[in-house]
Amino acid sequence: MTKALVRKTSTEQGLLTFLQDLLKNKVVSGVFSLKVINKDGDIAYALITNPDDLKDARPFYPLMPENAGLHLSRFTLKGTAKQPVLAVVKPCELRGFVELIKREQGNLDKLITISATCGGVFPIKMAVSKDHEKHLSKYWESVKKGEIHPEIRSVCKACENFEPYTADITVDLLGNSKSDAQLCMYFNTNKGKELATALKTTLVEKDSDKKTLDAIRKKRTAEKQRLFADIQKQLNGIDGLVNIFGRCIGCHGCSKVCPICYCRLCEFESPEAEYNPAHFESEFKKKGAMKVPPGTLYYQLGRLSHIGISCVACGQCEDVCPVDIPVAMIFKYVGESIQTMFEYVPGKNRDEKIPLITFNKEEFAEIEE
Amino acid sequence: MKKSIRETIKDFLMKAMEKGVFDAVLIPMKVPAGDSYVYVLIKDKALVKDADPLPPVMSVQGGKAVSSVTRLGKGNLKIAAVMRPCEVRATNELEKNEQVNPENITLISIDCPGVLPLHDFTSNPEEGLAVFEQAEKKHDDTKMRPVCQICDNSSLIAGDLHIGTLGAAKDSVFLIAHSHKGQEVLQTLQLSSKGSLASWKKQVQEKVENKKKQRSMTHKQLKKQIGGLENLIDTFSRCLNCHNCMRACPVCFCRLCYFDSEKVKNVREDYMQQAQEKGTLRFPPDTTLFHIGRMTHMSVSCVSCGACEDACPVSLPVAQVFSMIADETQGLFEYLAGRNREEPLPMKTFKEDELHEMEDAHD
Amino acid sequence: MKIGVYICECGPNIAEKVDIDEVIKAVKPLDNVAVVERFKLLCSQDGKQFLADQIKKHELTHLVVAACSPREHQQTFMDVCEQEGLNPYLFQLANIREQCAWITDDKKEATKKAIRLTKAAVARVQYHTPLEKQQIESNPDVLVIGGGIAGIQASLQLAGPERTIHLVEKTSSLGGLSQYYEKTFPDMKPCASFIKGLIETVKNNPHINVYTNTEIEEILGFFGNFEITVKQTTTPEATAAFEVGAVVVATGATPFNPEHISKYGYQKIENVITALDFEQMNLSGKITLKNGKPPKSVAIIHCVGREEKGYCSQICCMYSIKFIRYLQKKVPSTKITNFYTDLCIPGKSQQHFYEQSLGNHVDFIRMSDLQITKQSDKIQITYSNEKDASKKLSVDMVILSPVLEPTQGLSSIIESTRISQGEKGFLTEEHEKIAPVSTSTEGVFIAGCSHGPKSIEETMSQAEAVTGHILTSLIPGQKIEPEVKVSHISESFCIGCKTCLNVCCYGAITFDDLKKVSVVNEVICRGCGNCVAACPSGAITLKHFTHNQVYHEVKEAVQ
Amino acid sequence: MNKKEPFSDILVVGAGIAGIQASLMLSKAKKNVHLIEKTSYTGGASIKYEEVFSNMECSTCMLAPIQQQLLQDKNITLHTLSTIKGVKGSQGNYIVTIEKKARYVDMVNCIGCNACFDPCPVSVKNEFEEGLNERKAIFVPCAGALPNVPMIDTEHCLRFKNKKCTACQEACMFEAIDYNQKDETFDIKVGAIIVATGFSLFDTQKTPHYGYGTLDDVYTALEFERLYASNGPTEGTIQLKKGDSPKSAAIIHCVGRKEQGYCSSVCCLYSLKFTHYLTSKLPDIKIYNLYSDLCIPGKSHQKFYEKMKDAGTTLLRADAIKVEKKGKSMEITYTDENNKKTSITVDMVILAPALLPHPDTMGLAKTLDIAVDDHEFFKENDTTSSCVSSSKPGIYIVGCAQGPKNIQDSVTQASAAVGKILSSS
Amino acid sequence: MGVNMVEKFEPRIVGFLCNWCSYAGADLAGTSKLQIPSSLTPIRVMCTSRIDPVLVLTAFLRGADGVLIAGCHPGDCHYDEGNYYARRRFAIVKKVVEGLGLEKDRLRLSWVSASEGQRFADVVKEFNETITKLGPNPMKKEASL
Repeated sequence: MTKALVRKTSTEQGLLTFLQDLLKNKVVSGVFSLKVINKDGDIAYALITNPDDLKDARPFYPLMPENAGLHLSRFTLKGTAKQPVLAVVKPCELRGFVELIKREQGNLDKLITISATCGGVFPIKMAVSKDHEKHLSKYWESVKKGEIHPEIRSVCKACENFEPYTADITVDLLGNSKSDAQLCMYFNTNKGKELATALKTTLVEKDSDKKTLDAIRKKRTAEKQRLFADIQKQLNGIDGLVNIFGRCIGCHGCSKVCPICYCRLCEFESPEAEYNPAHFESEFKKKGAMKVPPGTLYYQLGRLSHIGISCVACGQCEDVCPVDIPVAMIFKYVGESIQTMFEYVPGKNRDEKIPLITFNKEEFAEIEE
Repeated sequence: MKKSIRETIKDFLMKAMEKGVFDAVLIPMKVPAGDSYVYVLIKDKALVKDADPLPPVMSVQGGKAVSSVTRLGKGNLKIAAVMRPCEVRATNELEKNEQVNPENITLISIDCPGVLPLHDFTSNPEEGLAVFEQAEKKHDDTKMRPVCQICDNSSLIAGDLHIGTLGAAKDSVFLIAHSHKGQEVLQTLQLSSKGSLASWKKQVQEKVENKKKQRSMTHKQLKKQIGGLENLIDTFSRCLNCHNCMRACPVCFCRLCYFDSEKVKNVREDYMQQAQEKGTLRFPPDTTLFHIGRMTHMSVSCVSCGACEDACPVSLPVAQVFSMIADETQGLFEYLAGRNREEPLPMKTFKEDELHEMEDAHD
Repeated sequence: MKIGVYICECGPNIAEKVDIDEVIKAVKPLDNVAVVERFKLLCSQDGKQFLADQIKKHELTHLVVAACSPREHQQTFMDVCEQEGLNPYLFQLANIREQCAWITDDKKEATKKAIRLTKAAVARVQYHTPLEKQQIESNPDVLVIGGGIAGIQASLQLAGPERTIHLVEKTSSLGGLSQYYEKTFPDMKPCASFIKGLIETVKNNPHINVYTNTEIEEILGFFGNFEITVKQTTTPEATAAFEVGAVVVATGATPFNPEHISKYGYQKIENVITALDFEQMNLSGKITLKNGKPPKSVAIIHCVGREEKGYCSQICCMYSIKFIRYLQKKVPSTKITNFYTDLCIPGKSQQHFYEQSLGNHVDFIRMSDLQITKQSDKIQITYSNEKDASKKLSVDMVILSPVLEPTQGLSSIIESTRISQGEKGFLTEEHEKIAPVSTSTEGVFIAGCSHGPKSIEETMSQAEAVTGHILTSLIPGQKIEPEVKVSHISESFCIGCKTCLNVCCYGAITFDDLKKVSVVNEVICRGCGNCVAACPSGAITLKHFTHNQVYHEVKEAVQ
Repeated sequence: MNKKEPFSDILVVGAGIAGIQASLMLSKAKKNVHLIEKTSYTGGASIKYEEVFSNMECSTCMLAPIQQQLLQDKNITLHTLSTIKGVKGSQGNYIVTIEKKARYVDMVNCIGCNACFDPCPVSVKNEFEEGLNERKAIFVPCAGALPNVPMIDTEHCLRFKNKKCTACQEACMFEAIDYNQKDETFDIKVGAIIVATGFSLFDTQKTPHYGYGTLDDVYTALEFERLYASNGPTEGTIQLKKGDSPKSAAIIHCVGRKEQGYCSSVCCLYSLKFTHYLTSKLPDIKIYNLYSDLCIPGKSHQKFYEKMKDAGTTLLRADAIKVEKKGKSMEITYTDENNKKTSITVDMVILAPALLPHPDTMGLAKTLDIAVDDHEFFKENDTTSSCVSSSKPGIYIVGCAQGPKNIQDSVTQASAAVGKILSSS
Repeated sequence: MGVNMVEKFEPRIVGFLCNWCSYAGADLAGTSKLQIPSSLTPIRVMCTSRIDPVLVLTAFLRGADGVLIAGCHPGDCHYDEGNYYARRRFAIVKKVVEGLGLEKDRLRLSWVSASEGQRFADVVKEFNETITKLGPNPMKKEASL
């Protein structure tokens, strides 16, 4: 049995009220959450300190503008923590952050995390034209029913880690048929419980609905196998890779937004990765032509080998790819094959060591202040 | 498609390779999957057949391609780089920034009909090809990228050799040498200048004139649309901070962007302080600083090629805004990025008597 | 990190205008601030003692003083730090007097501002890092280029048991122009013989290596450590190499050649000669015409070439007057006419010299549109003066007094030393007024007419001034201490665009072609920070004015 | 050859730009320097100029840093209000007696807050500002003077006229004011002496035909410099005595040249500089330069002259110049280059007087036992050398003390003297 | 923000002053006891050429109501040419800001020599007036910056 807070109000409303109380009573000084940030109704993460601004917060909004793990890392990386801050993030974002913490890229000092069982998010490109909005109501329906909404990103469809692992507080959302009439939050840690105590809220003993969640996981697993099968077909041999990655323009956007790619300077952007003329000329001994700039495929495979072990399949890379390469699905597919080898689920357990560290994060650290 | 013109150009290149004028050609080519084009460096002249000197998209900016081949040295191969005028200009800017070694490179530009938005094409290549073919035939650029629609330098000659297609008779092109190197090429190929450029010049001039008009008009509108703090924020607030625009930009040659460096990362309480001043602090907090900052860094070298906009996953009008700002900052120094190799980079020099309008009026 | 913050009352100056207790209240709670105190007068003896004790007592790692302008007492407090074994660069001074208390009547306002300034200093100091003075071995030897009187004088004053001088002369003999002058103006002291004497002493000086018929091939390195290669003009393959700590460029000047200006008829009309021809003639003992007869009448034309060159050589008027003396001595009865535009005889004794030279055989005519033509066995001068145009005068001999122009063929020196050349071709000094003999390249000096036309006297002054600089900055056995607050370029982040290299006006940045990155030479860098702002990648840091240090000041400034 | 171990310290007389340059260089060579200065401040004449030819550089920006450096230099002891009373010994072993006048303000305690000025009841003409404004009996010559410590002028201070006034002392919170300070006399041992006592200007009263002293708006060059100086009496506003700004001005060169019998070599150039001063503040002003021979020697000065000409001045070669009152303004009559009598009318006349030896030269020459020339400048030992050696070994004469010259040549001579001292030691 | 209306606007001006001329000029203004608006916070740099355009933008976007850059008059730079480069960099920042329709008048470049204490005071007074007229920099409250 876990301590839980149950309120007769829609889950989102309930959470917002809870957050508002925390801010008003200075239990926390700031709240990290998705929020409407302009009159066009665009959504982005924000650090909210003014309780009134919470009215525009959309903690569960089914979009991922940037992996919040990156934000939390950036927020906690430097300086000492003085004021407590609470972050509402998605399970994969939290896992991303945990992986970063394992790499000294952040910490949990005075940081409380809330996460909800996740129904997946829409591709960010949908949000540009606001197409996703017409699916929202249906989306929430399927979330309640614990079904997979057809428009969400394929990595989300194939995601079995929709349950937050290390969150201090878990919100019961996916598969919760009563979610728009009842808020149910589980307080997994003392950090979490302290908040309740500070607000003098009474908690009940309650357990999460394992059965429903397992049912959902089954659906996801099935979907995953289907999607993996497709990608496997595409991936057969070098031609397959060339076909998929052929149109890569080498913008490396995928690494910029990846929560695991935290290097100051990517190895594939370092002097070592540069081709000198001799290099080109020797290539010509083998072939009559070569792609320029070279090494796009090498980059993808290299990155895969660097971060595959920790890929949380958050799907950001695919979201930002200007030429729609199914990067995320490939990384999830290959990533999981590596991870299962080590029986490692990235970000699941903070104390679990990273099986192998294939790179040196101090690279190029010197003069940076 | 206007195959003939493409063939003529490729024939010329292959002939040049035969004659040993070039050892290799850097030119766009369709990817195996057929859903995009990339630059290839071709040594085996037979493969030139498969190239497309005028692809419907600009997936990688030619300047970047030349840079990645020559940045670390001239090499032993004499290379012809076939690209669009804005790509040649980018190459020149990169040369001024020591990112290109021009010695063994012959820059060949072609009259540019514009290109389609990259995403439009990759999401449906067949349709894309058809659209482009039509557009090229009809000289209609409404389907082209916004910056291409207002490009007043689509025939600007900044390289060694230019291939004019405007006003050319069927199956033929104008070969215009613009440097000693260029002339040599034509001489060795016994392509001594015959026939007049009048018809080309005339059409180019017409095009440029009405493009100039369009450009200033569009920029005026754009300024209304994005000008002012609120509009600006709205325009850029969708930004995901993926920095694709910077990575795709040919003149953003830095190894590590200032805005990816530690310099922009503050201490935790600093973010808190900002948040408390404003009530809410959007994360990441410096997307706008990134864009404006990038303008101060490279708008003087911006060639309005549009690569940034193509690379933007959330379709911000980056290229349009940059082209607008670039016109202004370059105007400060009567500079046009990449127009002329000899023109020094504004940031590398100064005049003692200039820019007094920037100093305060006091006195 | 333990920061001590000390606010100086400066008597009433700060105490009366700023509510210091408010400042203390505002600063105390800041991160890493260990102690905040006020004191009556920190720059006083007991003030300094107080600070010293505090540093010990609280084991401070950083020090902030809010007092007067850094231009007043920064050094004072840095010294205190040094004494207490605290690196002086871990100190920051907040100027709450000149730029706060003294300019703000409203005490509330002043207090607020003082708080901002002090907070800014605290925020900044946290990012200070200890900086250590470097010490660089240096070579006391000196290369002197040019064996004219400037080069000779410099060599003689510099040479010594601990300092070898390499004196390099392009021609076959030392002495330069002045070896042809019999006498000097204004006091008509012997010149040529005097120079001969000097040359002998140079030759006999064991600490001076003289290289005649020799040119500079290359100069590498920087102040204290230059590597020199010289080659013989006679047998170019013969080269020599040596190391020096400083370079003196004394390449002198040459008289303008009037041949190409037809109106003077030089080289076309007999007995039209230049000043140098005349000096040599005079030195040889006899002043005669081509036909061996003494001239009955001589015209001396001033300012020859001034119009063409666009400057006044300042000595032509004077040596023209000297010529009067030569003539008066050797051909007393000669009628002498000076044609001038403006008589330029600056200095305390020049005018006297001029007046002494006047006499019943001497005329001074202010002329314009002068024309020299042959007229049977005489020379006719057509000119206009104040009153009327195209007057005529015929004379036996015409002496042309041409301007001095810089010696040619300095490009290798200029390029390899990175010194600059003015539009007139003379070498450019570091500062027109307060640094006339040094150049923008530290350790490279200029002396004599290579810097600009001047008299022997001024040439000597410059040569000796150069020795003054070298003897004070390049002392045998003493290491050089370059500026501490210099730029540093990150090898990993530099992309090699050379922008920094272009904007640095001291040539302190070089390019590593192998790694394709720019590198700062800390000995040359003067720490202006121009390269920092120029670098788009933010790959350059200016020590003690780093991004973080300045950013955190800015951050507090907007509070 | 001296048997005794020579003294290593050096004495520099005069803290003008030449003296400062010499001191700083010697200190760099780890020499201890005694720098004595007759006035209460450093910088000499050059700090009175707002800008210097030919780059029109701000003089303060050029000098302030080295003045600061001087004050902070641990090898240099600056004695202000000091003069030489006597000298014994010879090269390498001079014993110099210095008389240091009391400043009555403690250099250590005073922090330069200027609080003592206002309460002082006495106001007198400020010599530093050429009498164009007033100062108190306790004063610094101008804002920003260095060292920024006032002095009491005993000639005017009531207290020194046996009146009971302690106004300044009461105003000072630092016990910096000490009426009991005494003039002191002390000896210093030095190996060499550099004399850099500078110049004074020809007394324009001696040439009444230029109307100085009798006509309101006839100024000397120095007065005009201060008029233009942004830290001067008018904060840089060029105005006539009545306060309105001149519509025309004439600059008369070579004032006192005939009387002195030499060309001071800088007058033409600074007169041209005034063209820039005038046009930059009063764009529409009409300017005349009346000269006899234009003396602009050197590589960069003709260019400067041409620039000034373009800036807008009429150059008139003039002789027999006479300035007289004419209505509200003045009439200048002169004979032009064709010996024709002509005249112009102007609102303002600026006289460019010749440079003279500093009044103390003769006295100092006597004490130091060194020679002077007919013009009473210090006499160099030998013109075929650099002219910085005086008639007595170990004593060097630099800057305008040796003869009229511009800043560049003064600085060069200062460095040359240093060179001589160090190479001989 | 209703609150903002009632409370009196106190501008915050960041002043980058070059060590050799303008900072000295500011000190002179001090020793001359001239009155200068307290809104300006001076930041000393060795040369205006050190001022990184992005730093100016950061201050501006961070909510500085005004940014003043003051250095030696052209030709007087202690480092010869620094202020010429500074002027070019400033020109670009200003053009960009202007081009984006932001308040370019919040950025100012002035030349102030070491003897121009009065001028320094005037420059700051003037600038302070301009800024006061403009009112608070909206960026300070803008959540997306």
